[in-house]
Amino acid sequence: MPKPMFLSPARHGFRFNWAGRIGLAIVLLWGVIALVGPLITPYPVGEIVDWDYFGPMSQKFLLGTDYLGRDMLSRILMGARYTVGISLAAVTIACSVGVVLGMIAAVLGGIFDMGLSRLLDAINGIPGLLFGLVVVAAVGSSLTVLILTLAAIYMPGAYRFARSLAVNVNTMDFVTVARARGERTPYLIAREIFPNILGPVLADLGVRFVFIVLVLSGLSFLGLGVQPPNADWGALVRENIGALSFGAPAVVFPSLAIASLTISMNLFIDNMPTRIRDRSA
Amino acid sequence: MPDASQPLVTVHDLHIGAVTDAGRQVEIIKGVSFDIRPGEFVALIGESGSGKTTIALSLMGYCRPGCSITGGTVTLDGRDVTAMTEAARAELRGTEVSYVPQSAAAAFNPSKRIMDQVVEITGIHRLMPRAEAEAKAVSLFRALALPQPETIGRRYPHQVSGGQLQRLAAAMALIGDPKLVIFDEPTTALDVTTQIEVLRAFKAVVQKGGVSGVYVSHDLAVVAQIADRIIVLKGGEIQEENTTPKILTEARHPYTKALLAAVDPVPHQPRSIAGLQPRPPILEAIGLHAGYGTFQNAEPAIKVLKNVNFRLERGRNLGVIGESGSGKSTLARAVSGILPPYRGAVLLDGHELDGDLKERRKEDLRRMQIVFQLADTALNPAQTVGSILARPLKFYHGLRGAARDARVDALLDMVHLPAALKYRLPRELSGGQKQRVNLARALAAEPELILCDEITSALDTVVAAAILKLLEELQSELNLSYMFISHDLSTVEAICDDVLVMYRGEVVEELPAARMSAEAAHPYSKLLISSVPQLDPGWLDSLDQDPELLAAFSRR
Amino acid sequence: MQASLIPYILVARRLGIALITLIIVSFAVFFATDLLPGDVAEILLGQAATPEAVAGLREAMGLNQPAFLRFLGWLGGLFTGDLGTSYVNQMPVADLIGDRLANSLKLAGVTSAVSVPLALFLGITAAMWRGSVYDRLVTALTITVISVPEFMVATLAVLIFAVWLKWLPALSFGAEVGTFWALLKAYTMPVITLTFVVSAQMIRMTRAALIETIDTPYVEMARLKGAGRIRQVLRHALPNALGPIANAMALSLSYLVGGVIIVETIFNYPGVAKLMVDAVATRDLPLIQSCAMIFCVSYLTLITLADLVAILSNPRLRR
Amino acid sequence: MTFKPTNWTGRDDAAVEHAIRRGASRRELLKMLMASGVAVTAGSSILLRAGAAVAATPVTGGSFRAAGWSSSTADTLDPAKASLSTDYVRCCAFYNRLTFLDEAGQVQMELAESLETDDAKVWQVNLKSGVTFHDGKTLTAADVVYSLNRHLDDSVGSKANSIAKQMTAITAVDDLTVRIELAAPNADLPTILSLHHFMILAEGTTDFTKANGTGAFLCEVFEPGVRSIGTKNPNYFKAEGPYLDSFEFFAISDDSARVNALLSGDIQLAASINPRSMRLIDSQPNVVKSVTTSGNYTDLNIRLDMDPGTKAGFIEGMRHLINREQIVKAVLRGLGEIGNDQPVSSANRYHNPDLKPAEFDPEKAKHIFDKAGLLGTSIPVVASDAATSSVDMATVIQQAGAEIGMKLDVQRVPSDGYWSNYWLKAPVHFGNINPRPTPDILFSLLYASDAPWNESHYASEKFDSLLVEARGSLDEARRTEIYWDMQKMVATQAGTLIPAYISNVDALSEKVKGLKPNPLGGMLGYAFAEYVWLDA
Repeated sequence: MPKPMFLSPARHGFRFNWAGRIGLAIVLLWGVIALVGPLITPYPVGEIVDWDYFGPMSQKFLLGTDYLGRDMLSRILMGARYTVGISLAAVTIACSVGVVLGMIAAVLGGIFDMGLSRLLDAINGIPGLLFGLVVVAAVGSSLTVLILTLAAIYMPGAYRFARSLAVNVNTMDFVTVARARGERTPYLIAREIFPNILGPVLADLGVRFVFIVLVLSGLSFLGLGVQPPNADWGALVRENIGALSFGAPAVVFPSLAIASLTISMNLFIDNMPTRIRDRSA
Repeated sequence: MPDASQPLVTVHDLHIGAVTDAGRQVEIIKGVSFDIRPGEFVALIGESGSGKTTIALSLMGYCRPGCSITGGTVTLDGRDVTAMTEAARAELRGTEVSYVPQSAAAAFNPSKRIMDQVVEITGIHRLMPRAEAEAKAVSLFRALALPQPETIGRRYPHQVSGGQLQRLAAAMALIGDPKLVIFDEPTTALDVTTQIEVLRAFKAVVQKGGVSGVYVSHDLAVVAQIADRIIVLKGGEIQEENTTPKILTEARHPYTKALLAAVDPVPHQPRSIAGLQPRPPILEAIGLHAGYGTFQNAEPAIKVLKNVNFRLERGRNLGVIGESGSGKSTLARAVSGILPPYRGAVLLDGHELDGDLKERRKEDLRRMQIVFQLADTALNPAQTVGSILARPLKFYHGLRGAARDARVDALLDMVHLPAALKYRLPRELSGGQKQRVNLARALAAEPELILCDEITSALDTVVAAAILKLLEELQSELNLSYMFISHDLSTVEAICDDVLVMYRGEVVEELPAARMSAEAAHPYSKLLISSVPQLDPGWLDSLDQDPELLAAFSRR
Repeated sequence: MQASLIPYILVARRLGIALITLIIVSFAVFFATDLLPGDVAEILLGQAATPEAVAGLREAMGLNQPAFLRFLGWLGGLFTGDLGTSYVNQMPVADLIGDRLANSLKLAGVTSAVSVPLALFLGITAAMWRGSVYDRLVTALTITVISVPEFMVATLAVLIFAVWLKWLPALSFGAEVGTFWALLKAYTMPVITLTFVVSAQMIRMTRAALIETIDTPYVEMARLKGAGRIRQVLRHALPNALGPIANAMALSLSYLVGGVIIVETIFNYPGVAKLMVDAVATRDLPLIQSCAMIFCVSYLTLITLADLVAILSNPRLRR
Repeated sequence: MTFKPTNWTGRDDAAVEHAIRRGASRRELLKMLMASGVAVTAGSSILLRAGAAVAATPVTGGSFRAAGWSSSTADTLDPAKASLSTDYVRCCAFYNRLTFLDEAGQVQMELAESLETDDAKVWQVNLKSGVTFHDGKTLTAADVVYSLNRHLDDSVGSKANSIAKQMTAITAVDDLTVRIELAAPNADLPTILSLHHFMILAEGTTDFTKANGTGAFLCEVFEPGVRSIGTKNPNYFKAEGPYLDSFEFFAISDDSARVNALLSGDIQLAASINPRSMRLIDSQPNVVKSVTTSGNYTDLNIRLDMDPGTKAGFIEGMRHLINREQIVKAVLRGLGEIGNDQPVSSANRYHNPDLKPAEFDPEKAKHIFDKAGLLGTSIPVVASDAATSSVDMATVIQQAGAEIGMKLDVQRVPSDGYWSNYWLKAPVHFGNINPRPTPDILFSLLYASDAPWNESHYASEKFDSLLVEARGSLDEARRTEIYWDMQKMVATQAGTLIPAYISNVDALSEKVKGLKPNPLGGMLGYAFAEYVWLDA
């Protein structure tokens, strides 16, 4: 079937089921909230607005109040910025470093591949949370440290994953053709290999994002994280966990926020848009 | 024995539908009807996508995922398999009807011993005790002329050769004494010499057992040897149906005629090279050695190429022929520097090239291009045809913008593809189109020499013939030389001036293509040449090959 | 090369790689911990840290030696089973770790014994009936489980089973574990929590690996031989998916030794993870190093085991 | 993991040491003490705070499980090295001191029959007779000499080394008499000997994997960082107690896990409950709280010798920026009292009730900051979970600041290492001070020009001379007057802002009886094991 020439095929012909759409929509919603959070919070995030604590949901405080009597809705809206932001930054760093190293290792092979793989395997062996604790003990906790630590925890995994994909792609004839043409490593990595591992890498990025959200909340649980008055969702759950026994909104909603983000991300990854081969429809 | 007058299989107005990933319902089999009588061997022939395998599988009541029988009936021995439950169909499979897959290498479970898999049918259907089943399997192995029939079953699939596996798959299909055996292109993946053995074994066993057969293939010459009747398919419909001799001699349908024509291509006309001033050969190899694995004493652990010498004159074509494992593809890699030879020299236009392509000059790389067998893997699936073609233009010639776009259009035109194709991704093209793009990319470099590594092997015969024609055209237009690597003698004949016959990494003989059959002196060359199937139904039976020679050279 | 020797060579090579990794790890661990700020001597002496006292203690503890010498000494000690002496309470590190490691391994063992069969069962059955309601249910369940932070699971479990229902003890350790029943009760909640944490990924990977092999021609062939679904999956697909499944299991289970810090904290379970956290807080370097080595060794052991399973389950003996 | 400072930590040791040093160097104080005829003997009258003790008949038997909040591999049975609450609990259970402090902070005799001195320089300790160690050995003077001398041995690494140093000679006079010579007179020796570090060991003890003391419990199990189990000492020398057959002590560092363990009945006592768990505790019928209102406080320290503390008006502004009511009500959930920026709490009889806390007045603060040119600048405030509730207090102050355009950049830092890396060092930071029995100790420790923990680096000659004067004054009214003045000086001049005095809350099962609030810390000053019983 003839196609209008101005239409780029990449923009068309994707199949995307409802589960994936819902997932993406929620993830995007949180993304938007992360961006505009400060503009839509009903109360300042640190302000004690109620003498009562662990207050119930009410007209005034839609999601109740926390252990100090602060508005939960405002805190969750602001927390999105940290949870989403930190996780996104960390996962981006982890995946970009891991993927680039993985592709280089796959293309160069030999000693570089061997050495790097062993070293990162070794790092992988150290439990993430403990690694985080040691790092924070060593250099203190700041946003940068947090992001870099999380990135460091997840980089070896991303490396392993990207490397195994890239090794497969690297043996494909089109890479050989490019080599035979005289192309250098940067071109091979950027144009021949990367586009072909992009799909799985994005899916992997999503999975890692979920893990980072969870590890971040784990770190918050152990007392490391964002500076007050702000708090990421994990910290919100932690500081209000005393209210779990009454099922107070202060602990339920941040938990729901975490779950909604991670579940949606997983839904999206499991139902990524697939390109439709049948183009005649 | 069933009543010979009653058909064993009746396919009536069969429709098979598939749902595409866009959710669109398409009909891939459009009302096919035919019968198979007991003891009869029917061939389903057609190009890929013609629906031949789908029809064959439907005889077992099976459709691949995404497909379903949407109409018609398939009656097997009086029972309609389309109306059965899956459990009832499972009862049929292996006992009433069984299947010999296209690639036995893929169809054997790599982690189980062969015997376990061969006798599994008897276990599933509780046909006989294990010991009895094994004894029967061994007798089948023997009947199929398998080496060491007593012990071959103890091996794992990777420990036997492709030809043996294919025969073992036949044993697996026959162990349940089925009334119908479906052969799904069982020899396509095999070398010609092996193919002969396998075909013979099949024919012998099937004829002895009196079972019916369905033989799915795209190769008329092979089918001619084994089938009583041929059904020609295209686009999910029967084009022509007749007995084998009549199809071969009195084909009515144009598509059948095209298939017949493709089996016997027009021989290559050597181009006149007179009048040109003497120049060094465009490509010359002197004492080339290459191999894989870790190096010890400057020699690799696995040596593949041993002392290969040849000259390819400008404007001429050199064929390299040999069976799998002969080192012909390694030769292409060694020449192109992808696998640097550890000894010997490659001369391009009289000057020596560095063994490693990384050390070669860009200009030399440009002058010699390589085209791979599988266009599927040779084209980056993430890039559009346009950008695939544009890269060498930029890389070698520094072309940009409109000039480059114009050149891309010109290249597509050169390989007879519409310019609009440049917006497509490779997976949206047909096999033939992909191979044309593959070729166009090599042409983009404006080379003087193209190494073609089995570029027609994965294509349907008709499509392959068109590619060969294109190569000829391009040669005369662009003053190219080809080094043409193939396992298919007729293809080489169709395009080459000279032929190197390779065996176990060595050139055993160099022959002029036009007089190959006549001048071949080396026994291996002779064997190879005599093994190419002919369109004569009696060819296989009358073929007189020295079994010792066959055993010595086919080593599988 | 003798064909029969190939498996041994591959196994030996894999073990060799593990050993090399271990040495790299020990090097990294030693020098990374050495970089921790805060002088052990000062921390030990606390408010009583006069410069002379610090200097004396440093000398006594051998902290004045060059780091590399200390590393060699430590590495030598490791190979002879001498893990050194705790800076903080002068007990041999091996004694400090001994019981805690046993506890950790016990918990990890019980959790593995529960979660691996569970994950295999759910993963395999989901793959077997791919696309069915059951499969979707399992998939949805794993996604949910994978998405909930473990401290939520743990705290909820405590609230429900210990505080409200009073069926189970809130603390897993120190409870009377004289009888098997009591032992079972004590371990139930941490094991449930950890099973939540580790199974989801295992289920997903098992399902994915199996589906990949179910889509192969040899499983289709089995079907065309008349094999039923169970036979197709268990006899034909599963053996070939063992490698990736074992790998996924190893990765998930490696979490059970060092990654369980939250569970250890909430259930007050004295395992090595908490020990290491303590060690970090007190800058007890020999203890930190030994704990880190334990985690790395357990990780490498699991990964190597998985690789060996992959090698041995594949008759081609290649990866 | 968080390590909360215990109520009696290394810092306190130094405090005592400091007080002792000061005492020794101030002869007039000693004279004053001598003049009033100090001779502390057993049986001195005990004044209990009203309502603290509930008369009830102890029940014998039962096993008891209690959870503190911190424990680590640094846990020890060596009293010389004890530094965490768990160590003190263990020491109190397995060993005895010569003296101890009762609920009212008065010195009581334990292993000592009496302490006698004429000049406060040479002391004679008369030991009780018939006291036996767990291994059956009888307590003699040699054991006391050995135990005390250990603190002088550098190789032991005693936490109390610097305090013990003043004991220049410790000798056995006879089997039940020990002579302690001090470098200089110090009337506080009985108090010093009640420190948890000065537990009495059997002579020659070097192995601390098990405890061999004279205490109420035999050490059954000791696993550092895990738990300790004690069983009743059948030969305990005291007439009363212990009541429990056995007790187990360990730490659950996670606040809610500790509470949950209590609620589920796994433990009978959960120490140091977080205010935000109060609602849960209160909702449980079978759980009671033991609230110890004491002089513990968390203070915001602004160093007077660094920016921004040097800027005129900054401290003044901050005083008005602190919403004390909110801190007590929201942060402490009412478990505390509003503080007035000076360390002597209302529990102390020298507390100045006329001194009103600065009013919460953001507008006034804004005006002051504006004048000082501080508005719009960002001021780092260091807080940590190590200093109780400091992070929440910081957020309360931060929020008030945000509303008037005063940007306070709260930096929460790890508990681990807080006291050595941030406390006393950062320009604006939080501290946490445990209760001290007298204003003299508090002021000498925290506010004198040469005080070791001069949190805000406050220096005033007048203050220093008043301190000396109060110490030497025998006139109670005069002393009160001076202490009131000094409180006023601290409240208006120093950079230590004390928004509230914090109560310690232990939660216990209603079956647990005999746990009396102790001004020196929760869990009956760590000695609960000997005194509590389980009601049937």
